[in-house]
Amino acid sequence: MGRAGEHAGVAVGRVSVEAWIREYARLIAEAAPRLTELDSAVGDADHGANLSRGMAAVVAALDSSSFDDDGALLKKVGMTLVSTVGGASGPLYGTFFLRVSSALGDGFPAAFRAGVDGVAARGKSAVGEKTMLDTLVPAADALEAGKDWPAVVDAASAGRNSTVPLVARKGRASYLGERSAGHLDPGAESSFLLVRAAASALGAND
Amino acid sequence: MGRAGEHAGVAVGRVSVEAWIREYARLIAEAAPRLTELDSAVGDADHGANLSRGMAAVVAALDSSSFDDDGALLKKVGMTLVSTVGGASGPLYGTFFLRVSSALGDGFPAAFRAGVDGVAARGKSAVGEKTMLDTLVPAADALEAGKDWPAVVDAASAGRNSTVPLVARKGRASYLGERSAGHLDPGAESSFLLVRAAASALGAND
Amino acid sequence: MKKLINAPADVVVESLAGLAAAHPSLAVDLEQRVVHRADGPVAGKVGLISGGGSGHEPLHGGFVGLGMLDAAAAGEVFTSPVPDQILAATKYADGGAGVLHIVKNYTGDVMNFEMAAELADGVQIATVVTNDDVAVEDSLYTAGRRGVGVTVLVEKIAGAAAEAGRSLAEVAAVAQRVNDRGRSMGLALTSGTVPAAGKPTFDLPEDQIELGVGIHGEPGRQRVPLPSAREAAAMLVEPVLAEISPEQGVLAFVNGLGATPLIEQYLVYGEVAALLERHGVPIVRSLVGPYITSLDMAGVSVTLLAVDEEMLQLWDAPVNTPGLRWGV
Amino acid sequence: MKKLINAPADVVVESLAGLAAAHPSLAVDLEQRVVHRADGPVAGKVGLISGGGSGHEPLHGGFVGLGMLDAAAAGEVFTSPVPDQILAATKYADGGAGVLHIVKNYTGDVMNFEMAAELADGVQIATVVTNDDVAVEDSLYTAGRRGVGVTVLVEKIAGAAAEAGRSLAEVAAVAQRVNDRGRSMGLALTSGTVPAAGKPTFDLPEDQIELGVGIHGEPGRQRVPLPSAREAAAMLVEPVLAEISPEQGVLAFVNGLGATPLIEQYLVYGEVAALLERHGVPIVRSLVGPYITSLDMAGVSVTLLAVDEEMLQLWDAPVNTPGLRWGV
Ligand SMILES: Nc1ncnc2c1ncn2[C@@H]1O[C@H](COP(=O)(O)OP(=O)(O)O)[C@@H](O)[C@H]1O
Ligand SMILES: Nc1ncnc2c1ncn2[C@@H]1O[C@H](COP(=O)(O)OP(=O)(O)O)[C@@H](O)[C@H]1O
Ligand SMILES: [Mg+2]
Ligand SMILES: [Mg+2]
Ligand SMILES: [Mg+2]
Ligand SMILES: [Mg+2]
Repeated sequence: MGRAGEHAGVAVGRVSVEAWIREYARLIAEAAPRLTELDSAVGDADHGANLSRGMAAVVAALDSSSFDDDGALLKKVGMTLVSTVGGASGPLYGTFFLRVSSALGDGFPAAFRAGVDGVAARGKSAVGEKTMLDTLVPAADALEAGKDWPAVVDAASAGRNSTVPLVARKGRASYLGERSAGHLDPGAESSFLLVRAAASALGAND
Repeated sequence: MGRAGEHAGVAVGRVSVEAWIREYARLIAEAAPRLTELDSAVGDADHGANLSRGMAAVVAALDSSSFDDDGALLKKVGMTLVSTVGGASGPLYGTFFLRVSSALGDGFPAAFRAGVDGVAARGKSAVGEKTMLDTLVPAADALEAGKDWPAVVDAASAGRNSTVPLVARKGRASYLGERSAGHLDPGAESSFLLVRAAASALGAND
Repeated sequence: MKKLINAPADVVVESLAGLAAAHPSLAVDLEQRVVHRADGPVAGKVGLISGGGSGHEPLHGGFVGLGMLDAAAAGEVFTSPVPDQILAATKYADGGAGVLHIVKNYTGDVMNFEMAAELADGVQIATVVTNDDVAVEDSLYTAGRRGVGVTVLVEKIAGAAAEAGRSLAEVAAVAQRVNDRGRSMGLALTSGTVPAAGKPTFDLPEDQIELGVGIHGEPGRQRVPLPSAREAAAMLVEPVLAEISPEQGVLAFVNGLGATPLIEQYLVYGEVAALLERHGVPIVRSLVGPYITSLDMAGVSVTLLAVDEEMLQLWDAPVNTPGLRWGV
Repeated sequence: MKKLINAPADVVVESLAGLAAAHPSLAVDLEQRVVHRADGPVAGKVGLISGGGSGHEPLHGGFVGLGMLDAAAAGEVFTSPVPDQILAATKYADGGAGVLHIVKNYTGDVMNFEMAAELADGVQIATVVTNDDVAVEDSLYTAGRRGVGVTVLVEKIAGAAAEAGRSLAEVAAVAQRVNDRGRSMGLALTSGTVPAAGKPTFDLPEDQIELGVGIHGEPGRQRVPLPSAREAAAMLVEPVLAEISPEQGVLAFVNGLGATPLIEQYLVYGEVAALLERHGVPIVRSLVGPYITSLDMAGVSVTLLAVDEEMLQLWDAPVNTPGLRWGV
């Protein structure tokens, strides 16, 4: 974009895209122990460590570079996550930002949707499998439906919470079979933070 | 001996030598956890396991063999302990009974003394080093002094208790240096049971 | 958490530095955290690489050397390495005859290796994904069986095939066959502790085990009362045996998960051997020890590989790595 | 207590049965609990035996084979074997050129080996008592320093000397020299659990270590706060270095005590190597791994051997045992 994109519901501008990423980094750093805790229950106890390592690298990259436009900035975010996170969430969040970066010209809701589709393609996954998609897809739906940020956050939150009773079909949690039910998916939680960060950074432009 | 030996203070006879060994085995089986517990504090947590394994083998040998005389019986006890206990206490208690066996003809107090001297020789050790000798030597002294069994047991008990404040100079406990002080030596405790068993089995002849 | 480390964030790189210092036959790219043969790439030889989260040592870095891997990428503890690392490993291994990627079947590993392969232009790449853990149902509705113990056997046998000068397609084929004919199952007595997490991944009561546990401390499918070694062997062997066809006998691999001492591993091996004998399945090769571990988790896994003549020859071929060595 | 065993009383013999089943090159006398070379005794070769309490695996049974031990007697867990066993091992090892007894310096081991040597008429016996643990003061008023890590190095180097056809006196002399020029020190993060005892030998608070611990869970001399790996390396290396004269460099041996994962052992090795470099002491050979363990104790020990040319040649000579193998 490079300047404020206009679209029903939400608007997004240069400073605010960077603010979104920085706010996400802040929320991840704060939530890291909780994310790892969630991952202990159904995975391998590293989701918080993974994302906080990645987002710290992203912040370092933002601090030390300047970008021609939001697309370049988000591309850097995606590549940094791919290069520093590893595990499942590295390629997934990395792909998310790379796709958002490429589609920014179509407006934020469409770009967000492109990111979410990228996650689904990379992960060969869909809503209802107890993953980050359970948060991201309802958020994308709400954005495309022109909802305002509080409603988008609500949709993401409801999606996140929907993972609790689900039996996991993707990622490590799927190894648990029925025992995965009753736990919140760690990626659904970190994705909720991504949406919340967007709401506070980008929603300021509403 | 083969029949009751006569000597100031204590007397010992055929049935009672066997009774001594069986009573010792019973006391060891009962005390094994406590002996191992004591050995945990200053050693390697096996003294109870070692001796109960050995005395169980001794009882099995007594059950399945007959002996020409007390000397033969005690020789079997010593050899069985040497062959089944291992560790420090196997050669030490084994040597004790082998020496007692050889010296039985000189009467029980002298034979007991011979056993105790055997322990000191095999272990290159002396009273005051926080070992079984701290129990055995005072008991031998009391026996040779013609004390009655309760007095012998008292002497053994006092000797055993004397190990608590000592800094170990022999065996594993010596590795602890000053930290060995404040703990009862496990071998001093098992030797006390040996004297107590003698008192109840042999003292019956008094 | 009690560990002999400096800072949790430095565990992987500092351990790799120690590995490099201890083994002059290995070189370590500490920047990319890639272990590679000091004498590599071997011109004209198919390169073999693997990689995965750290915390499974000696896997994979300890299996780099003659007759096994050419390079290994070390991720953070229990976290797949990133594509850059896998790409770097691929380049260290590339002697011009193509590179085989040996990937344990975990979502993260598969995706990161995929991204690396997409980026590796100019190098011919084949990929084998190991998925031998029978504790996990192999269904379209899950991430599929995990790659565990068979990975060690794939690395050894495919490594020997590459050393023998076979083509990329041939090396990949034998690797695939080993994976297809091998199955594993594990159990944990205690959880390991990820340094960055600082406390055990899961808690197990003193009288229970986690049956079907994964090597990342992923809980298993079932908690059962602490079994005897004999019962434990049966719990592991029976489901594995049900999924292989050991016409020519098996390679039996009892693997310690980290904190279980060797005296117990051999005791379990004895039970496994006795059980296989009752089943009439001859053991033609064996491996006992901690080869694919899970930090300080106590427990064991059993891998049975239904071997054939070719696999045996490749298994017996010389290997010279920190973790496995014979014939040289 | 969580262990993969059947009954505590059967641990040793069942584990030996597993060892025998896994390694066709070994034979095990289950009655006497003696592991010996299946192809032994080797006629005309000096025989090497060792033995000690079980729970230190792979020591000693895992070091039986070409170029190392001829036989090993396994006592109960942490309990010296009895003279009968040592005598049986001596006979399995006796190829007519005499037998070297390698004895770790513990009161029980020394006495039982002494009694066995007294009984072994007709066999020429030499004895070397290893006593390398600098945590224990070597004084007339104690049982003396314990035998720990250097025992592995003595068995390897003296084993190579015997394999090379040297006489009993020569083999004993090189064994003695290795012992004299090697020193060790260990630390524990947690206690091990003796199966028959059923609970940890000692308790350590979460923030303390036992410095100078023995391999039987004998508490050390001092409890200190949990150090970093760097500090730990210094605590172990400095007192060891103070007691050796490494004119021609050292063999550096970082040993895992049982439950400490390899990733930490290599990390510690890296610190040890860095520290020795700062001291200007070259490392000419290294060994990293769990070779002399203490059941499931977490911790490490460091052994430094001030080598000479002859020791290096013997160290590099072929060895083929379950625990150490190269050159064959
Ligand atoms: N195939 C997939 N598609 C979408 N999301 C996935 C998939 N697999 C895993 N995830 C997400 O990734 C999260 C785990 O990330 P993380 O713990 O960082 O990686 P790893 O599982 O490799 O340790 C899960 O909670 C889940 O939300
Ligand atoms: N040199 C010695 N002389 C006399 N008694 C000794 C000597 N060394 C050890 N002991 C005794 O042996 C006891 C330990 O026996 P035990 O635990 O069975 O053997 P180990 O120390 O080999 O594990 C000590 O408590 C001590 O009383
Ligand atoms: Mg995870
Ligand atoms: Mg003891
Ligand atoms: Mg992970
Ligand atoms: Mg003992």
